[in-house]
Amino acid sequence: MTQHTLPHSEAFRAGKSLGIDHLKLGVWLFLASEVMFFGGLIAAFLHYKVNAPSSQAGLLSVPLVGANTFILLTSSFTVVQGLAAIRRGSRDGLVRYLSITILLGAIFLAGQAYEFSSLYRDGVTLQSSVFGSSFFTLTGFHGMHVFIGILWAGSTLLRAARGRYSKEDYAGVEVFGLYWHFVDIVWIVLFTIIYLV
Amino acid sequence: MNLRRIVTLVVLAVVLIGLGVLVASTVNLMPEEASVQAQMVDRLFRLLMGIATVIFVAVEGALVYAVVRFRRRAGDDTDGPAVHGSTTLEAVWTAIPALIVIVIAFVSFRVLAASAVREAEPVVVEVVGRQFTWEFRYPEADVTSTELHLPVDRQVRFEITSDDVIHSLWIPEFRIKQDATPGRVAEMVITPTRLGRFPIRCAELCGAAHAAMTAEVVVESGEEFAAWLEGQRGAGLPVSPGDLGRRLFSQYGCNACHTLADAVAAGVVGPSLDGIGAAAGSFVPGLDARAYLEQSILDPEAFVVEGFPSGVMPPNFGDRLTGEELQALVDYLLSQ
Amino acid sequence: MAADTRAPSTPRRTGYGLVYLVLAAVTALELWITTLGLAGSVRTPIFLALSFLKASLVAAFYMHLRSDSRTYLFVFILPVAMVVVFGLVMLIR
Amino acid sequence: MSSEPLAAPRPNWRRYLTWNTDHKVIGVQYIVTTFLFFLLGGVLAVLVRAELIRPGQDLVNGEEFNRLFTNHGSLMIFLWIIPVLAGFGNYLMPLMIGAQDMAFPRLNAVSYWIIPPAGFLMISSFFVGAADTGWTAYVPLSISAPDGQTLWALSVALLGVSSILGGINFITTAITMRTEGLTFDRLPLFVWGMLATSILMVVATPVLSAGLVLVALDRLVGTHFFTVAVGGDPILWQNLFWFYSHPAVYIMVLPAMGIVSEIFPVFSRKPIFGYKAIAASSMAIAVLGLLVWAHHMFSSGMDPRLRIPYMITSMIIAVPTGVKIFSWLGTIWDGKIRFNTPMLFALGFISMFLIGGITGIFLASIPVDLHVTDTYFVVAHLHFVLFGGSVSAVYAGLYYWFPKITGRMFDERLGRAHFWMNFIGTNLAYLPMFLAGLLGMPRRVADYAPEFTTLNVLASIGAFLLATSTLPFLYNAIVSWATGPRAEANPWRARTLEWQTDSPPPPNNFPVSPRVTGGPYDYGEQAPAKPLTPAPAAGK
Repeated sequence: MTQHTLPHSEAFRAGKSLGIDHLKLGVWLFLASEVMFFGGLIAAFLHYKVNAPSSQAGLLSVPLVGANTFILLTSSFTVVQGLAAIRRGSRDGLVRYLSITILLGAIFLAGQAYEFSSLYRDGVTLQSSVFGSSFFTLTGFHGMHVFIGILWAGSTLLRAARGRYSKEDYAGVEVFGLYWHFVDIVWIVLFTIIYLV
Repeated sequence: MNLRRIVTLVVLAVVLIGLGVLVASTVNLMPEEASVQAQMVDRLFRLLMGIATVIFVAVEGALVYAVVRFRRRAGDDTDGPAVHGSTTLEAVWTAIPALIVIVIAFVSFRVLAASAVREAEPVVVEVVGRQFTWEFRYPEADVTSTELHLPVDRQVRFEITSDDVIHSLWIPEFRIKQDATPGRVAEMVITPTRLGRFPIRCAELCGAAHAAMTAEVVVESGEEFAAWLEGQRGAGLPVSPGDLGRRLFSQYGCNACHTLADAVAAGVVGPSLDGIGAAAGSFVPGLDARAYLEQSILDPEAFVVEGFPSGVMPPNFGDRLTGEELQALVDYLLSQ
Repeated sequence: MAADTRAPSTPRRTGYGLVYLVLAAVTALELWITTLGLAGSVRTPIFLALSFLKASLVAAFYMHLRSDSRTYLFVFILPVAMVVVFGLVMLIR
Repeated sequence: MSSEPLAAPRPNWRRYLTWNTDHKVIGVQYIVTTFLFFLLGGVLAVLVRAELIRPGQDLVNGEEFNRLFTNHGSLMIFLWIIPVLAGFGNYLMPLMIGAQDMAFPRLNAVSYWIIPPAGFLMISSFFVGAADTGWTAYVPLSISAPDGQTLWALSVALLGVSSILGGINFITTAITMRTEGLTFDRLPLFVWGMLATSILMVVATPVLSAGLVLVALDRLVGTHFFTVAVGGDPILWQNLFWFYSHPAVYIMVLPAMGIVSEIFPVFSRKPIFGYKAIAASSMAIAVLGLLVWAHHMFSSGMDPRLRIPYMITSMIIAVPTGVKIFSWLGTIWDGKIRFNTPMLFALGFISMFLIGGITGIFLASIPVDLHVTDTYFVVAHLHFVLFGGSVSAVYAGLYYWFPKITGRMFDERLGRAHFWMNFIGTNLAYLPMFLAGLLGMPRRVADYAPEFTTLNVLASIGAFLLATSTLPFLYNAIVSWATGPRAEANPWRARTLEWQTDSPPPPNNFPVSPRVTGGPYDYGEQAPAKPLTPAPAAGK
């Protein structure tokens, strides 16, 4: 292998030629590992749903959670609207949509908290049955991810308010969006396997 | 390739395969063959040994040959030939192993199917694994024993489960192994072919006394087996309380962990119980021998003897022993 | 790794809006089906298909997998496929 | 390399003890830290073999014995082999692809700094009743185990996070940071190995994390995932565990295969034989490796119908593995072999890994597996793969890149002594175990039937020899690092990029970004190649 004189700025050309931004690829790989983590919890939940069915599953309230699902879907929409806004160069648009996203995320968590507490009142707890254990663990970890998403959205919001991001530089917003949409997709799956099927 | 090279290869191949056949037919690394299934497994094992020998000798041989033949000669600082590969060769050494493993998989499948064939009216034995003892139940005869008795040349169906953690029933001479998993009943069939006594070992780590969780299988003639079952049923009404206590002592697996000469027990996991009757009263002030023994059986953590691990003896004897059994056991120990 | 040089495109907002409407409609449809009291054997495949549709829409449009480099798609598909395999195996006791 | 504070040649050795984002510093931090855990795990192994040199429980009791081998296995797997190979990846990948650093330098430092506390956590569990349920931690035994089991789960989960972050970093680096001209068909095979391993780290590790969460919740919160009485299922844990822990074997072997693939061409002065096949087989092993996990559960009572597909996939993995071994033979074949220490260990790798590979076929064949699983046959098999295989390759790599990392040459005589002690010790320690297992000795027992005494004495002697064999290595590494003769940039006349810069490399790796114009293994006089003897495949 021979060497030729190239300035360091040229160093990463081969990678760039794939049109791949390394921050974005890193986040996608992180999401891949998240898929597997939830995959493990989901497999455990399904294993017990099929092999150790519990009457407690009947206590779930589909309408309430259905409403919550709408909220989360909407929050994904506001996130892409925010991204579109900053791509147009409108930082105010980004700030506005991010605030709505945070609000929607908070409402979703409130709804989940209400669901959990009412289930506990009906005697469905982490310790009440295999169903209780796997249900609260699975949905709880998703809720935790929504919470982290809210924090991430908040920090993105602050940076935007401080004048970060622009028409050309919106990678930070985009990768936050990837995470948020992933959490949304996980919920789409959980909603189906826990409440609908 | 020139003729000389082809001949060399053919000769090499013949020698190797011959060697493989030789090893497969002569070398025996397995214990005694005591069941129909063992014969099947060993045939498969010998086949694998033959193939393994060929591969092993071929590769290690080529390695040693290359190391000797192609070592750098002193003062030679040139490079070797710029060979980057050979599609033919790579195809060959991808295809041949693929072929071999497909054959092995197929044969293994056949053996697996054959060794699991169910025969009419087998002897049914329910096996329960417990820390750290095996319990064998004969539902038809309503007999329970810690020693496994089987009639020769008749299929046995084991229904294996566990009371606490995962154990694994392994009888090397039968070439079978099946985990005893709590909450599941696993079935396994075996047909003993040889009279005699063979060891039973627990093969899944099950706690501090895992190594001590052994038992014996006695393969005997149909008549002897029937007689034994009869005798066991009779044993329900013991002659003297001593006999009852002695049988309880091994039935509940005390013998797995404790030494007690009278019960021919030599466990080393827990303290020796020789002479316990005399000593028991002196351990805890204000507690007489009987109370001390009862409490030690019902609540093993109450007094853990110096130098022995705690948390080893199962805490559930209170539920498993009936009141009479507990009394009999304590009486028996006091008499020691 | 697919060496794919297509640069990320900028989908129009209406694209996002349309996807949102579909997602909302499908969810409404799902909730409506729950009220029909269909047999599980009928319900389950319908729900699985619908949720797969929703998830794919979000991934393809909101996460730009449709227009972005295939490398990202590969990175996302492999684990999803593995989860499906693992999940199916775990259904069997 | 064990204790660089004593031995670092340059005054600025302190940077190895501080937060530092230079991939070369982090690589050394990984290697040195994990080597200390390796020594600790070795001490535990010596104690285990000392107890087993005689039947009867005379040195430790059953419970203490369980703690010893549980932590031996956990240290060796989670705190030695997996992270030390990540250390090699950290040090070498950016150099090999002509980059200045990893894609995420700070994340890289984070992945390292998770390891010391995680290791401390695992060791400290000895003071609260150490984990004693084997590295497999089967439930329900591990639910009722002492508190140390919780610390163990926490430690393993942390190491999993470190591993996942590392994998993300490696993949991103290999894809986006390659210098100009370094196309995928010119990527050094070690980088291919790290790439395949990283895929497994990212895809398989989180499933174990999920399983550990369930165990921890059962132990701490009182959930019922594994409470049999209310429907909990122990087999669920086995699936979650092995979905990670079988790929983990490939996580521990693929980079090792990469290391020897770097060494054979250099010391045979020949191009690697079948570059594409070796690179492709790494990927094939990675993907297949995700589909074989349940072959560890043939005797578990899982649905019998399921066992067949797992037997088949497990068998098929032998094919890409064989391709690698034959390609290495093809590489040294007709070469001009130099027997420096790295080459000795690489050759030892082939000869011993082969035994591990062949016995793997026995274990994949269900009827035979039902006899040998959970016996010393398995113990022997996995040690031939992970010690005769991976650890030999790690030693080969440590010697091969020692001049690059330290800027000094090691002592060849000591290196050879180390190799022969290690080679003889490995075979003496593990070959008898195959026989013990076949004849009826279960694994993980503190006591055994007298008929196994001779085999166990041999194994113990081998183990003690292995323990002693680390002394010449330690002496060699420390003294050579401090006072060894200065190494030139490229002492082995190798062609990969890491050798095209100073030893040790400057902070930015290369004075100017290299532009790659050729393959990494273009050795050999360019004269028309002689026809190649297909003897490596001849036997079959």
